Amino acid sequence: MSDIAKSARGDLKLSNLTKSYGDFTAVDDLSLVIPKGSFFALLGPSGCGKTTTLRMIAGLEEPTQGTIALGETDITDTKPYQRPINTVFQNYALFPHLTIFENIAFGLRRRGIKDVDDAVNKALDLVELPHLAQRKPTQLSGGQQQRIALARAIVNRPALLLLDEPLGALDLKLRRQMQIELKWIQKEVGITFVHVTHDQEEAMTMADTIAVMNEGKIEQMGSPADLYDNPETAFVANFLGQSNLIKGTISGNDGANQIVDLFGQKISLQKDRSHGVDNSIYAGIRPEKFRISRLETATSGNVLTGGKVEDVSYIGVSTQYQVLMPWGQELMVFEQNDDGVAPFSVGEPVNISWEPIFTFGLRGDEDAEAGTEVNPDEDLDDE
Amino acid sequence: MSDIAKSARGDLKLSNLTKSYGDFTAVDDLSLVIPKGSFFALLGPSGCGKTTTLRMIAGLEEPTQGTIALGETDITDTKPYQRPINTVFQNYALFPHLTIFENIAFGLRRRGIKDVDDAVNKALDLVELPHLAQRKPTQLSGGQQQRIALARAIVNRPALLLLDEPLGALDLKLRRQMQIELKWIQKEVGITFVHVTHDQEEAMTMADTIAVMNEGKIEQMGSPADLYDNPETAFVANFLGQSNLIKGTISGNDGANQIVDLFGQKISLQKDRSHGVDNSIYAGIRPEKFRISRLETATSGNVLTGGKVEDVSYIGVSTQYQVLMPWGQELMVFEQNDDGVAPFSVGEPVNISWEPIFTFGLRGDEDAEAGTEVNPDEDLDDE
Amino acid sequence: MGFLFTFFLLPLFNLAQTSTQTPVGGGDTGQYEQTFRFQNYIDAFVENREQFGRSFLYATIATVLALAIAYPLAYAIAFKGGKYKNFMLVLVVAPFFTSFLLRTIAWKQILGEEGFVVPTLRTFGIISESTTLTSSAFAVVAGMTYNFLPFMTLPLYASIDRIDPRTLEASGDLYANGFTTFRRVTLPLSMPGVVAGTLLTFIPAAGDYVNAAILGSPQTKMLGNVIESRYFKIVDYPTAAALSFTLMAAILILVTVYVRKAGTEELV
Amino acid sequence: MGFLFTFFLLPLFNLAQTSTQTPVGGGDTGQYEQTFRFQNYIDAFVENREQFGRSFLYATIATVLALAIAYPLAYAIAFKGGKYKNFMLVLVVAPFFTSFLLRTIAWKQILGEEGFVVPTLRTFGIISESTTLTSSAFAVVAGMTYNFLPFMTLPLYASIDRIDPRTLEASGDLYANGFTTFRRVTLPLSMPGVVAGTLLTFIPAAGDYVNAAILGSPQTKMLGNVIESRYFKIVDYPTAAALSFTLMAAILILVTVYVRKAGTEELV
Repeated sequence: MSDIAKSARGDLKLSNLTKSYGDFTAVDDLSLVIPKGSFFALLGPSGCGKTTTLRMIAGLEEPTQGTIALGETDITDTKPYQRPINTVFQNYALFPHLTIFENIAFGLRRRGIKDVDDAVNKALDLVELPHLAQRKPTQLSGGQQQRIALARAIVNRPALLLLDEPLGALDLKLRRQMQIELKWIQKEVGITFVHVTHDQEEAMTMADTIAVMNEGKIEQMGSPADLYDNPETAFVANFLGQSNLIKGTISGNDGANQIVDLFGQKISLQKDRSHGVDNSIYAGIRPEKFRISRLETATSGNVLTGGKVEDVSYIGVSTQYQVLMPWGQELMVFEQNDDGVAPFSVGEPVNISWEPIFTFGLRGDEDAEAGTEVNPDEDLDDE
Repeated sequence: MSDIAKSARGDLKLSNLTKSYGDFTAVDDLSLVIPKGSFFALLGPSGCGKTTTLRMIAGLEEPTQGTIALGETDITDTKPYQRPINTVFQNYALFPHLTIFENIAFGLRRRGIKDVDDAVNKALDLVELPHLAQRKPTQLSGGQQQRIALARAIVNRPALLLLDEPLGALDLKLRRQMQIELKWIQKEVGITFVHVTHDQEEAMTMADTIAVMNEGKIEQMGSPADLYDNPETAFVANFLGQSNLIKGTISGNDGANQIVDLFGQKISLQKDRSHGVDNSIYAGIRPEKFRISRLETATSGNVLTGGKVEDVSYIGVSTQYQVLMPWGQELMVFEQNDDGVAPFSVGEPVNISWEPIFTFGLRGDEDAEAGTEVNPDEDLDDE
Repeated sequence: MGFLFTFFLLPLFNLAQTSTQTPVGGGDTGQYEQTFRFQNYIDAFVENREQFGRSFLYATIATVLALAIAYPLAYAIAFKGGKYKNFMLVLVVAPFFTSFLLRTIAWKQILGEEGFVVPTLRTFGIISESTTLTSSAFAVVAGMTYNFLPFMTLPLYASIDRIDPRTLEASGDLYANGFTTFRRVTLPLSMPGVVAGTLLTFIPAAGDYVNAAILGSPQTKMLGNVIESRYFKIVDYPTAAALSFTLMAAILILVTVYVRKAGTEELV
Repeated sequence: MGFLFTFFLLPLFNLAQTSTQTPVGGGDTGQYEQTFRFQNYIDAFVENREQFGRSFLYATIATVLALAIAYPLAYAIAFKGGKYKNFMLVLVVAPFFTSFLLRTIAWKQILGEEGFVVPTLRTFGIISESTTLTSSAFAVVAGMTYNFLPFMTLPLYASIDRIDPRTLEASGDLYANGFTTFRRVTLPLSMPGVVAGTLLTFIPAAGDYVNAAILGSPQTKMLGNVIESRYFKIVDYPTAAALSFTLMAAILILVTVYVRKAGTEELV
């Protein structure tokens, strides 16, 4: 191992990191500290610059500007093979000509370690595939390849492990299981993980801290609960889960709360959850925070009346409603199927209520659709 | 179009359909009627025989035994090109040498239709990609190819449209959107859809009727709500969503209910939701039906006491708990994050309660793990 | 890189030089000097236009025959070969481990009076008692077809083997019967192989002289034979070089037109 | 299918037949009868073992040289070629549209007293005034290297072009520097191309006679020359056929051993 690899341990620090391709700026003046031992997720849509950032950290792309440091050591100008950083590539990039054992041993052997058996076998145990040591990568399923790619990186005990959409090629059920395992493995080995993904549920399940990226910049950074319950921009509100954003105006104050007028109906909003709002505002509420009720049922908290059920979609765990409000907007409501109450039917008049604490306020001049687009022109590999 | 194609309209009827490969029986004596105009899903894990069934309906595999009829017409021995049936293939199978327009026009031209422009353009409009008519398939993203494959099949107005995991290659968000669109398109065109998938959420969102297949046979068939709320076997309970199955014995009767003893605690179970149970039983409850409560909180309905929170996982919309019960079993509990109550913490003692109506009863000699396996040895394309 | 390309192109420059030389006045046979006489090209072409035409005619027929034989063979190996694919490919290539010359001579014997083909055909009355098969255009074309068959078969196989069988299923699903599926899907999708195979067959066939020398007669002489005899017998280097360049240019032009027509640029 | 394979293998049977014939007692030169004399093989081998050894030696050297030249070329085209890839491949193949004979003769001129290579080398004192390059083993090997270069370059290119660049990135990520990445990842992954290229070069090179005839001397005669002269000059068909079969068998054995060693069976 190079001297750099030995000395460079500690927090990862990106300072003013920029990457331009001609006129296009993929990563725009990014500064960021990722504490040692944390599980950090870079979340964003295709083309937001998250993969470019990852590749600069790995040394596979050269930054146009800015520096990358691990602990006290500046590694900006070092080669990939000099960095104590390993990567789990998006399509695994296993060596097709080597056995699984030799794939995992590759990094150890390059660092001149003679007796690799113990370390490799431990890594195989960690990913629960010790019986595949003598197979070739093409004989493995996608899920198995993913685990081997992880073992191949972890066996080197790097200061930093980069994961580039490592679960993107797996199917849903397997992905959920691997999310749990990855999180467990990270706790087990204590290595800093930097995880790049466009799947918000994946980021929320696994990461301690999430940075939401958009167009080369970080929109918001924080714990999953922070980001989900208190998004600061429409992009974050829409990209991380779903949101109902209702246009309104601030009509007064009530202690720690602002009073918001939504098409004539008043609701309250905690001031510390109101972001950069002046007069015009988008009041945001997550669909699962809404409670839907028949007109005769008593409601408390914030209430919006005059709704009509437009669509009912049963999906087992929950039922999803589209409720048409008097001002023409359709609101999404998720109700968990746990109370034995008969579901509402299409056309039924309903009220909607929620705990005031769940309201968040966004600037009224934002694009309420930001981050909602599902663009069929873009696929996983586009970036 | 052949005479068969013209006359064969109506319900699809499979009678004693069997397909064997040597010793292995892929589809085992399957009988089934799919009503005209319905959206039918064949749901099951890889290798359950669902794709083989689909290919026999399409005419791409010959049944070892049994017949296939459309309306009054037996089509078992006809060639694929004689059947008024079109397929959306798993990996789309678009013709790489033809433009999108010619891909869609292919079926019309083969049937001798001269003026295809109108029909093709309408199909392109339906899938919202009219601007791509002159592209080649390789220039399209996965989502776009999926839509074109659909347009290519629908433009022929077949009596029956077969969909073979059509969304398997798309990423999560796009898949959810395409589910809604497919459902909408099916209503719009009124063609019978037979949809093969291993994704239970996909089947529940889209289909009117779901048949759950396992090892070449249908385990249970019904509406999504029927299957989800009242599964008859452990396989269905576990494969379609998640279930907590608790071992117990019948200890008495109470009108329309059975009293079930679960490790010394009594709960009630509706008799019509108890399937083939004698004395030994698995009481099943879906994780979202459970309510978790602190010891001092009053609970109603069925109650299990003595739990301890083992794990808390916040995923935005809901929080998922693992609760350890006195008899050593961990129960899964999903709580929607809508009441503003502080989440429970690891180690906290809790009770669990639920509406008795949500309990279902399975035979005590079943394999409680059936249908839960996530097998990393198997991938999407294995079947 | 530059050096490597030079290495590749060096002989071409040399040939180009030679092609415009004229005999040294009063020198020995085979002594030439550079005079940039481009008339060499015209002279060479006019003098040998018959062999020129024959070269292209024979090469075309041999290419078409090779395609007709190799396509079903390649199709069968790709789609029906299963685990014997590689073995069958080895069988296709095996004869070509022997000398080109000897293979051609073997054909001469097979088609000769003492081979079994002629007596068989005569017995069935397909050819008359006086007809022979050797020393004929038929024998030359047959020999060329045979000798270049692997160059046709291998690219065809590679191309057909790459066709996704699901596109053929999709074609059947979309009301196309077997023949229509072949014409509308299989054949267009195998065009890269057809183009590569026909080029790899046609180009060496057009420049060939061995087949015509062994299996042909003076009436079936091809351009390759002229070039060879110019060089070795008459020691007329400039004419040989000029003919060689003319042949190369003609092939390049034909190939360009053909590739354009076949539209592989879109397929690649 | 059966018919097609027969067509491929027919000349082999014919050659096999010829190889065990003996001259007709009292017949003309060139008249033979079938006597199943397998001694023909031993006689032919013993008589020509020197040329045998030379064939394999020259072919091996030419193959190694071609590999050394073609690998960097193919690597550069595959990884650095960008949108000029196809153009570069055409440049590599272009010279081979001219006659094999003429290309070889061009090398004779280039390496001859009047070419520019010899005077240049003499000027720099690399070769002595009396050293010539033609009519030597050097010239034969150089000619063979050149003539079979595209057969080496194209499969190498195909193989290198298919390497996923991410596996090279992964190697760098796993502490391998550029040279180690080449040795441990790039080279092993391009082995199918190396094997295919060396076979496609070695096999025709071992059977070649044109290069030795034009660029060599009587001291550099290869087996191909013996076969040719047996056939055309001495009209000794059985010996030519027996030699040809012996050569084919030797090549097949060598190729099998080589392919086993290179372990492509695992790679395919």
